[in-house]
Amino acid sequence: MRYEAPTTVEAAVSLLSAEAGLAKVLSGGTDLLVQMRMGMMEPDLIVDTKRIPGFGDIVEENGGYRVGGAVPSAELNEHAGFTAMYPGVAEGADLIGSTQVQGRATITGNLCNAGPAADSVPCAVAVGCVARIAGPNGKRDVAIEDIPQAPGKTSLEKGELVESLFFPAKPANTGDAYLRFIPRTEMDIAVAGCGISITLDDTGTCTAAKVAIGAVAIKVLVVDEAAQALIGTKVDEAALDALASACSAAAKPITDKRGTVEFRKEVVGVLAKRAAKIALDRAKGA
Amino acid sequence: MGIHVSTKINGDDVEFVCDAEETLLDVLRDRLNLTGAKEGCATGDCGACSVTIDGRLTCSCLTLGAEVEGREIGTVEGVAKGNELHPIQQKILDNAALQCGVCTPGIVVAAKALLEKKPDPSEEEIRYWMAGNLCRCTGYDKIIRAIQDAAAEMRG
Amino acid sequence: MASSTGEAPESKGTHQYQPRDFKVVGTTPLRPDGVDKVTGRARFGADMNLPGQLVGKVLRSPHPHAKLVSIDTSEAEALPGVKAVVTRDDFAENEAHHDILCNIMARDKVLYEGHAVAAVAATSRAIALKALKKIKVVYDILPHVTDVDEAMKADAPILHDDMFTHGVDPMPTTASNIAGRCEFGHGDVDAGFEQADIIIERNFKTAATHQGYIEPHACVATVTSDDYGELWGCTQGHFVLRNVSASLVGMDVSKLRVTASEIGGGFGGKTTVFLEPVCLMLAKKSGKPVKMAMTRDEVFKASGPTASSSMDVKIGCTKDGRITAGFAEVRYQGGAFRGAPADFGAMCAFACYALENVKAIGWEVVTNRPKGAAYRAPGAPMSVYAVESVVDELAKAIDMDPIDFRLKNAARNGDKSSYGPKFESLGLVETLEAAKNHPNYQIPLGPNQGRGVASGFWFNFGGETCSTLNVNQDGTVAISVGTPDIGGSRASMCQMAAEELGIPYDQVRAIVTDTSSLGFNDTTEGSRVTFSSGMAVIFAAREIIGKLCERAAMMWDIPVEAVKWEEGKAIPAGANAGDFEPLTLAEIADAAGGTGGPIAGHHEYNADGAGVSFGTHLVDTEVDPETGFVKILRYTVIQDAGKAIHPSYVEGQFQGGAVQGIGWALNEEYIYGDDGKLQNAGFLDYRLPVASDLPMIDTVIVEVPNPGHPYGVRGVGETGIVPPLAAIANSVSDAANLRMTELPMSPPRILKAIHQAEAAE
Amino acid sequence: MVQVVLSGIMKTAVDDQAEIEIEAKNIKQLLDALARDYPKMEPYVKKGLAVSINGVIYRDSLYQKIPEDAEIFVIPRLAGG
Repeated sequence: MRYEAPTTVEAAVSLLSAEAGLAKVLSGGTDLLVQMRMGMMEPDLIVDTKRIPGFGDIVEENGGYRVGGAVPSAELNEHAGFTAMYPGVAEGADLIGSTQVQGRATITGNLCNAGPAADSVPCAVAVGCVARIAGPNGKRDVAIEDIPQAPGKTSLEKGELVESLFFPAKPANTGDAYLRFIPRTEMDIAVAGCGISITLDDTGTCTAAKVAIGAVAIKVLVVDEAAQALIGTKVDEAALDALASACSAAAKPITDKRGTVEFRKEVVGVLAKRAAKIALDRAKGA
Repeated sequence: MGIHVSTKINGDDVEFVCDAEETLLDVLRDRLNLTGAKEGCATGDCGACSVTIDGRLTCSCLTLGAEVEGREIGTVEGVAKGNELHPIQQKILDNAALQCGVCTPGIVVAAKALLEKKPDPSEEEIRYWMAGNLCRCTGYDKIIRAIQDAAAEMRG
Repeated sequence: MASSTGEAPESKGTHQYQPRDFKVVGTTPLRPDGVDKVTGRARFGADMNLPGQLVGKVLRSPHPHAKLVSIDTSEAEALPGVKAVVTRDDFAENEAHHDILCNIMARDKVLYEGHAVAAVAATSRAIALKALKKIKVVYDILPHVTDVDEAMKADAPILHDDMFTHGVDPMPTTASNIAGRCEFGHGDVDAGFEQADIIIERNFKTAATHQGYIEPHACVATVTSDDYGELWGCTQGHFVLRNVSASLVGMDVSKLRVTASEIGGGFGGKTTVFLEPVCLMLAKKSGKPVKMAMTRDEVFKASGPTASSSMDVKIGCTKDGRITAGFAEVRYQGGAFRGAPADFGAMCAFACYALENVKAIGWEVVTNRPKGAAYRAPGAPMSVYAVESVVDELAKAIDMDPIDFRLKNAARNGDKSSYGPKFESLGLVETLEAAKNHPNYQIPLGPNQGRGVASGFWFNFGGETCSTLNVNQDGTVAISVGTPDIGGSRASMCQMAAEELGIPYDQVRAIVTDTSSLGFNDTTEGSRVTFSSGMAVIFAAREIIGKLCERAAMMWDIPVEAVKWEEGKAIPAGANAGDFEPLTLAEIADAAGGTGGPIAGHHEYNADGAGVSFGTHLVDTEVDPETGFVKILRYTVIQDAGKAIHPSYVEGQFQGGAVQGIGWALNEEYIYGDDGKLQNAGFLDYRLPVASDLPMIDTVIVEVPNPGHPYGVRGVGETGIVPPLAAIANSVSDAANLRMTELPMSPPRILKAIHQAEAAE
Repeated sequence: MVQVVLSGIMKTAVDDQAEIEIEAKNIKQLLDALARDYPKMEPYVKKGLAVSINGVIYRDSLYQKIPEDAEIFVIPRLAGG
């Protein structure tokens, strides 16, 4: 296995493109190194992105934030501007593993590892995050929900890597939140998760919403029916019940060592309801 | 085939050669004889291998040796200043906050990083910060008290 | 920390309890190994390296049950850098340790996923792993069984065709997975149930759990060409390890020296051998030192977890709360070989109660899982969980406070125990009274919150022990013990020696010696070390005192009978009182060269007279009715320690045991797929409790002296894990207004139970 | 003669008797006599047993004296974690 730490994104792309064997991008490495250690993956080339200028930066852009592909979640959570704008996204990132893991793990890696239970992804999806992908054919921007395809599988082409994630400016009266369920209080993979963004008008009526659920399908799901359940309402109990039902109905989970189908379907609805209440409070500026 | 790496460990310049697959933990333990960091799981779930890289707490088992070129590493061996124990080390002893002691190096490194970031953490903040450091002997009670005591002493 | 002291009953044991005013015992000095452990200098199993050492790795079966048709190692042996490969062919049959032999290296069959089939020593880890892939193993796959109830069925796949159930008369003539049946009790349970006003009968299940020590098994071994071996590694019992390993490898015991490294937790899991004989064999074959360490998934798949269980309990009581009869039938699977602790489970089930009619039956079963090892009070937590759950339900049914119910039926001095012998001295009632009076028992509960109580018991034992104390020329004292220190026992040894000799704690230093420096010592297990090694230290110190008095008598030229030892000094007594200035230990030690040479004390014995230890736990929980999540709000451990030598480490044992129990009750479990493979062989999905899961764990040390120990010490390590399973189940059942009968009470199980209870209403 | 109660797995080895009488002055004599008089007991004796004399459990002390009127239980050899 070779280890390379290029200092330009072009060099990274050409290394990834030229490798005939298995090439993997290393930013935080908290999934990759475990997979290698357990013998689940034997890459021929590892491309470390942390030496590429910009990959470790969080910068303001058009009223929103561009987060470099190698920014660890601990750093994201220390960024006062970002956490004030998108507390739900930051909280999701803050749930990835331990304090130690957060010192390395990146949202980009969480996304590109394509695990259905990735904690930082549902809320990032809900707030409309867009990934900038660099590749042999230049750069392209893609809504992040289109990147994971199935466990371990992404829509990235050979030679491509995610350079940064763009979180657009937050509309007025908008709040976000993410909740997940785990059997302990920390250190577990989500059994179910829900990220949600709610926008209100001046009268407190929901005008826009986006709901994404995790760990209940082969990838993070955007649930339009759930958003529709909120839009046009004051996000009252009836709307929240409809939201919960829509999420439970949309979930297509499996039974495994972490939870059962019935449990996941039910709890994802509970989480959606609870997350919506938090997002609502945030939208109201409470 | 080896990768040559120049780095700083506990303030001292260190050079080593490692294979691409080797983790920082492998390098510390097997090449540099710094065996304070332990391999409890090799998957980032136990925290016994905790170190700091450029001041940030992380698991050395989740870092490649090759990645630390030019970085500054802090390990448990560098926490005491000579024979003078760091308050967290002393308070762990005073509180009997260890039984077997295998998780203790990771606890020391993680708690020190917490107190540098947050001088007056609540019990809940301590518990969540330390959630990645498994201890099977103590039930954590005395560890949490030791960190609270160390925090109080360091605040003066 | 509150404390209560009970009356010391008359001693019947070998060693008399003598009340005294302690000076060092009961204080909390810093442990001698402390600084090394907080600075990273302490050397654990994997921290030792020898010049030119190789790396050893084990090839493990991917199948839960298969015939081992052939193993071809030729390609692996040909790989550059590979220095030795071992398989079953390298180990001779061994009648005395047959099961251990079959477990460390599979013979005719592999019996569980992870069963060792070969091992390699190579110049690097990478080459060793590559070599494992080049070993060709032909398996003839057999049907498997991992569930205890399934394994007992007549048509279950049979693991051992020579296993005929012990304890059934006549012994069956067809092989089965039932290794044995046992029965304990007295009286007539049928007649007892006749007298009951209310009878509750339930079935329970508990999952297998792992000791979960943070340090994986590790060792480094070297064997010279003239067959002298040395082994360094983490173990709870290096003398037992030496004897077993020497036997399996075919060495004289005297030629193998084993040094116990610092040990990163054991809880029973490091009382046997796994890697060590293999490591020695690789070292012998390669002619080089070999180091081996398990990965975490190997620890889960191939070391020894505890038993899973399936249990039926039936208890009857009168309206006023007197238990008239108790019956339990427990079925434990302990993995692929004999040894599931069903006997201890049956013995402990009703140990808290003085019953006229009691019967407990235990079934010991084998399945295609790793060979179980001891885990803290082996066998007791499960059966006590079942019994204490039904007890709780009975108390509720007759509307009686659960502590009052227990007090009404509690075993007291002179009562016949449920496993036979009369109790000589026990502190159960004291723990129950302390629980009832504890402020945590009075705190009002909120919605979805519940309170649980449970008591538990462990026998404790002593065992073969010896210890040597050497007086140094400067008057300090070196203690050699043969029992590895896992929880701070070296500090306790120093305290007891200092107490006897009358010198300060910091002038005594204890080490755990290697196997060549002391006679045989039993393993650190069964809560025996502070009791047994401690007593050896006390008696060795007393021997030293005798010698010190002799030397002083010589220096003063008076009869030794006229010298007494007080507060660290020899004092002329009787007719000579006041004639000479007292001589300190340091002064006598300094003069020792001229008065007969070095001064040492030694004691060797079978430590009998261990005192039973009872505990009562209180726990408040809150259950999220929408997700089934359980939060532990507060937790209180009350246990009889006899006499706490180092109260902080006693509290630590209470707290650690309780939290292991919390893990067992709520989330920890071995999860098997239909394929017979373990699905959660890592800390991520095995789910030990983490710091944020827990509140502070309050403790109360009760001290009812053990009449069989000069200071009254009882072992404290194991009892702490016995009550939590039931205490938490009772608390959760109270919070959610239902009855949980399966462990772990993971959120999906609780939520399902909540829905079932709703549907039933 | 001492009265001995065998519990657990061993009860069937003494033909399900609640109590048996054995001539023994110490633990070794007791165990030897058990193995001699009740051949089915031999494997248990070989594997190792513990003996309770008046409530004190002895795991290894073979020559521990047994008083005439002692209450004797033979139980499995204790182990622990």
